[in-house]
Amino acid sequence: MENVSNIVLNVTGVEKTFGGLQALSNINLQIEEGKTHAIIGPNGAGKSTLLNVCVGRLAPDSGTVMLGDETLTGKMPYEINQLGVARVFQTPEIFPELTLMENVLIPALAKRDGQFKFNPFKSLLGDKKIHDEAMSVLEDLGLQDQAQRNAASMSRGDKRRVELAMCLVQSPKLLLLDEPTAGMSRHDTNQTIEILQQIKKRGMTKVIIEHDMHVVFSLADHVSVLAQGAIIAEGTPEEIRGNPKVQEAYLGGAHL
Amino acid sequence: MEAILIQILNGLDKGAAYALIALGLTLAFGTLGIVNFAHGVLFMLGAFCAVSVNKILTISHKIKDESVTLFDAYKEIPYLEIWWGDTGTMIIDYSVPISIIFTIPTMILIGIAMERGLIRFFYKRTHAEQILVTFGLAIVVQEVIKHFFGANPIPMSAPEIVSGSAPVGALFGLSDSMVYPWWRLIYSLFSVIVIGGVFAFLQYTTYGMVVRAGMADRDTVGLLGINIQRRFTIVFALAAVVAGLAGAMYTPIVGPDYHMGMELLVLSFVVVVVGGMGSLPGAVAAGFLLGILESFASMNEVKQIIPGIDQIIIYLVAVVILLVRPRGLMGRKGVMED
Amino acid sequence: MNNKTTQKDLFLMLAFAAVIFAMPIWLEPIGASYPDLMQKFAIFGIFAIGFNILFGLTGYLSFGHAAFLGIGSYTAVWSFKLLTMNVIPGLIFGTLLAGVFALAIGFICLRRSGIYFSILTLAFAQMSYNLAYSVLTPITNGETALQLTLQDPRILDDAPLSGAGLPSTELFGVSMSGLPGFYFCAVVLIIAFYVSLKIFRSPFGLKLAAIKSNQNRMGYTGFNTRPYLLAAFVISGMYAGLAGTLMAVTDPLAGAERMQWTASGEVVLMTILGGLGTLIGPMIGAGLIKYFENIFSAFNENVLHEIFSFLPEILENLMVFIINPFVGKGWHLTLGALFMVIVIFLPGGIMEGLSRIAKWVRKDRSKPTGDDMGTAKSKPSPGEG
Amino acid sequence: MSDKKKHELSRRTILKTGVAAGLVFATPTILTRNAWASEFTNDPGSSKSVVLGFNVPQTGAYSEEGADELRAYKLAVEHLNGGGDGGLMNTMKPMSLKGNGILGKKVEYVTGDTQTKSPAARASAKRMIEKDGALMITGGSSSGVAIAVQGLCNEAKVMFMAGLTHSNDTTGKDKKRYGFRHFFNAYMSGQALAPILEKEFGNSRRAYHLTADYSWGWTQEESIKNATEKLGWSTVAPVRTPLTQTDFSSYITQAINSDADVLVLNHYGKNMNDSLKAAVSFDLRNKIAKTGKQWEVVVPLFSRKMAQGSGDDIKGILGSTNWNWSLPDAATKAFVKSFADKYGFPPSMAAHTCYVQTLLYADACERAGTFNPAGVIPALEGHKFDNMGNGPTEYRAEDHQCFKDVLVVRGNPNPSTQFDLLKVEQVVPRSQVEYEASMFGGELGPI
Repeated sequence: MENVSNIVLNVTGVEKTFGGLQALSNINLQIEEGKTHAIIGPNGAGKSTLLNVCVGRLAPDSGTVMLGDETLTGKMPYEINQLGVARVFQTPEIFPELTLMENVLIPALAKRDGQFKFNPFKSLLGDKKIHDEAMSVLEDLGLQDQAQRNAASMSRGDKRRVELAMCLVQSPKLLLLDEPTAGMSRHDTNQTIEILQQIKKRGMTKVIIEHDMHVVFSLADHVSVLAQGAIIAEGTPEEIRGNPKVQEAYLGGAHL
Repeated sequence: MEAILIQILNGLDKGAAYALIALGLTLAFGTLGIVNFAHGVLFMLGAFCAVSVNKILTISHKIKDESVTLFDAYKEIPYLEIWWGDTGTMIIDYSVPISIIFTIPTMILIGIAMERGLIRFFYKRTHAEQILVTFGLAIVVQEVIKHFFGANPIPMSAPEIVSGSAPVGALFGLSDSMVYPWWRLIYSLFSVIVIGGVFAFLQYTTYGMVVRAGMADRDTVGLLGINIQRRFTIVFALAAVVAGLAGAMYTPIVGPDYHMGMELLVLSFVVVVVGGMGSLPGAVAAGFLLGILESFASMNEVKQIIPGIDQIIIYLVAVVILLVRPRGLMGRKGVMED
Repeated sequence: MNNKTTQKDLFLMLAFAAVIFAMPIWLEPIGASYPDLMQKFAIFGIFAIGFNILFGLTGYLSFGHAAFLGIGSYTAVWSFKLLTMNVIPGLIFGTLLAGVFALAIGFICLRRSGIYFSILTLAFAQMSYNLAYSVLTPITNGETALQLTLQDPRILDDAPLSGAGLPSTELFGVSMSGLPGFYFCAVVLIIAFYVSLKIFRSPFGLKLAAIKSNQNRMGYTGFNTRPYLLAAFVISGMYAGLAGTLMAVTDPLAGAERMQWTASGEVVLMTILGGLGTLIGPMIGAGLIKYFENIFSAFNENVLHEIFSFLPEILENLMVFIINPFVGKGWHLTLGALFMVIVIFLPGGIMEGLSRIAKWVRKDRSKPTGDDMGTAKSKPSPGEG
Repeated sequence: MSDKKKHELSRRTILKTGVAAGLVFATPTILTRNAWASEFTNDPGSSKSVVLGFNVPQTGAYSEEGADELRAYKLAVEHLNGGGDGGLMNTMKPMSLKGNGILGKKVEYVTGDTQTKSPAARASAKRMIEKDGALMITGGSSSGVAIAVQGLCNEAKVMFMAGLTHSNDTTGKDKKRYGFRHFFNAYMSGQALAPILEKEFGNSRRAYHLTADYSWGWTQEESIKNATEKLGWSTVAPVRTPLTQTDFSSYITQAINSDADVLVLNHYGKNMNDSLKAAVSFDLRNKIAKTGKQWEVVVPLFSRKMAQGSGDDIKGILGSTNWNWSLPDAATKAFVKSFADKYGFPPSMAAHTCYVQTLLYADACERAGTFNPAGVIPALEGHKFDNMGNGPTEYRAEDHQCFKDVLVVRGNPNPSTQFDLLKVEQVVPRSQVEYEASMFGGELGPI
């Protein structure tokens, strides 16, 4: 425990039941700064529940979630975001009626203005700094040419990139990705992996929930395996690959 | 005690009307996901079915009245009376109950026409747009009715035999002065039967089962390969019939005019919300409950304590319910609870 | 790019002001250049522009905004009765009081969204209306409507000469009826439009549009949406209050009917008809509906016969027969039908129609998004959050 | 329709105003209302025609009354312009009308919808004054609306000839110099009904009032209360009901359970149809009250149209009315004939009062020789006339209220036709219903 200061997200003893169903039991997770941490597990293992507990959508029955020194449990999603947690959804959650530029401007404004700022007489167009900020993120993701395009008209892969841009513009302490390649073509998936690898180079801490082992093994530094609401194994991708317990419970002996 | 009992009775018939309208609204909302601002108009059309039947039955032979010299005045004797004598008179006397036979098929047709002609194009649109288009439709239908029937209320009467009041006071061993109009009792009873009929239909027929399944989970039912379109039409027609019957039978209580539906619609929406959007038993219970509450609030004793309470009680209840228990009295958890 | 848009906005503002001030000229050929109607255009324009800030930007459909209109009117008339016939205090008090009520009602209603929000606002509006009609009659004068009397104190004004009639509303000596009244409303309208334009172009406005687009996302993006919605609600409530005070300015009488939910429905119609979420659309919608209401409802058979007198008699009679149900006392029918047509075929309202025509005209050089009239780039669909 | 010269002038002013829009507030007095108008508002000048504004409810609860009023107005215009059989122009005395319009100018008219709402009615009247150049506004079937429009016309200095309005306030506390009312009022109803109520029901009755909650209802309640209490009756409870109420069962049951024995319905139109219906369905009329006396219902103001809306319920009920088509005098006969010839059925009392008002205005213009209200108003003030259906009538100068005989009527138990719904019980002479002009306060104000 000598490197406590390096732990970004600290989940301790989180329990959650729905009705009689134990969705999460005694979850403990430490995620180190700069690392990409993957959480894998079969359907219904509780991955999404865990993520929702982390972002404040669900309140755990017991246990705490800490971001650095801040307690996240009991906070609203917007408060948690303001503390530095950004999230990418399983199906892209963007602002379909707005342009890409506006999609990215909004989180940039959230970062700058906080959870509420009443500035109805300030000109947005006159604010060059924030436009530049947004544009540079769009450029990073190769979307600069489409900045004035309506988000609704983009392909699913591009929407995912927009959502990533929306998260990145906030330079969060922690980025949570819920199956970022779900439902994507092989091409789009590879593209996404590439982008995520780029981000990795920036040293951003990430938690990825993923099904696709290809994605997990190309990105993750560390893997936790969730089954029936409990963590059954933890380790580097290689360790997990070789862990018979994991193969039994989750992979069902399938090839890796 | 007597005052309380009589106010419960007073609330009963209005509650019955609320319940019937709210039932249809909920049915349409729960299965079709339609927020129908034209539902009040269906109630009004039902009432005008009764009016039309009465007008048809009393088509009269006109005899010039020679005693009036200033203009052509006529004495009117209904043909039915001329042809069938007392039997004809009796038929005319019973025109409101008889109109039910005519109201049901008419309302089915109107329901089908409305659903096929307009509503179905709005299943995928937002609630706001549904509200707006049905609001427009309501205005149009009202104006058409006004064009044909005029703006004034049309007096309608219950059959002679039930035109008086039931001595409920005497029945319960209370004061003789406590009476309650027969027709209002009949109306409450009738609404219970209609409500029972709707529930039985939903409970025991395959159609009903599909409808209930649809209310529980619309998307899945669509996937089952059931002809959901036709079911939707039938549900809408059913909602129309319920509203129409409620309207037709209401005519002897308050003379129908073209605007009567709109007045009840806003209240009925509130009733639906109080009962729980998408909950049929909730709509019925809330209808009766609010009817009775409103009746209590209009007692002079209550008004002296809280002036104006009779005017706002229903809305006040709705606001409180929405804030403390957004899914309504009987709404399922999670149904539009946001 | 930025400069260009700013220039465009400046041009839009100037054009808007010019069009509004020139109303007496260009409305004359269509018989709408009389002061009362032009005042109505301006007043309902303000109401609709304000309503659009809530409904158009955030997608929250309120059925209760007429209540704020009524509050504005009542406050202004009371100001005329108690303080002075000068319109400025009435204007300020009416707008502020409407804002206070909007804050209270909005605080409660905004705890819900979607149709629940609509019904909550409806409930509040109906409560205000019913109370104004019954127990609040000492304040509202009920059905008879609140009016000026000779006995009013008007403590800030000089005592009237005995035998003088009722004083009229004034702005530092200029009577506010007739044309000057219209110009006063027009100035207020232009300021109101300018404020709306600023809001549309501000980060605040963008956030409101984002709430409409995806409220869920807004939460995970770090915004507490409720204060934004409440701010929009209060702003639009104050616009409604302002419109209400102007109604009292041009005609110092306040009736409870203007609080009824059908009056709230009217502003919804205006906004939708013109183009939801567009800057200029609601103003157009308001103008059209008021024009129809005043001009169509005044048509009678004689007027129709006059119009079609160029036709052979049988055709003339036929035309009158066909059109008669839709005008005069039947103008509601026209309104309802027009409204259905718009919602069904042109959900973006007249503004969408215009941009479709514009696109069709210059289809060779079409651009992906070409709404230069300053829309919030939002199709008026996904409505409530 | 309106004068060319005025139009051009106004356009020039408008142009100027438009261009100098920014300066509007700096140049106060020049541009105030009617800066271009000549002697008086909407002076027809040398125009060949004049415009009258018929402002009636075409939508809403009173729209049937409104439609009948409009029929009467059209008939009046026809007669004024020399068309038709002339109607009351054949009987009216004294009469200066020549059947060539008014002062030789053809009469034209514009119509508007009051929606029975004060603001809408005022907007409509404003349009008539500002756009159509109407010289006189008339109409209305609700006192709230009449008072509101009368106020507006007074400010605009345009004549207002009230239609159906029965509140004491119209020519009482809200009277205006430019407003005139031919219709009777609530006080007269009370005075006319009192003796017959005493005769029929005795003088120790206990009355329960249900009152429409607005100007007219309040004054009628007060008038009936005062008149009956003078007989020795007592008033159990005056209960106000909102105008929007449709189901009166709660009110009726509370009345039945009170210790009253006469139900007074201060309701008009649909309100009255609904409340009476509730009373009848609770068997009130066949009941013995707690006082041991037979329950009775009184509807102080009712019309044939209302009786039609109530059907059988109204039979035998006492009330008062301004005029009924079945009156035997020659003037009534002439009017009914000319109305029924044109429309196929007899006119309502609302139609009668509106027709008469139009003729009276036209006649006053003829007598004054001008359309200027400064001349027309004095011509109407204190004017005495006869043979217009109500016997000798006087427009009292002090409050612009017509004084004439009042009819006490009863719902006809055996109607011979669908129009024969009111039976005239008694024609109460003018002297019995007269009162001091100062009684209801108010001030006419200057011309």
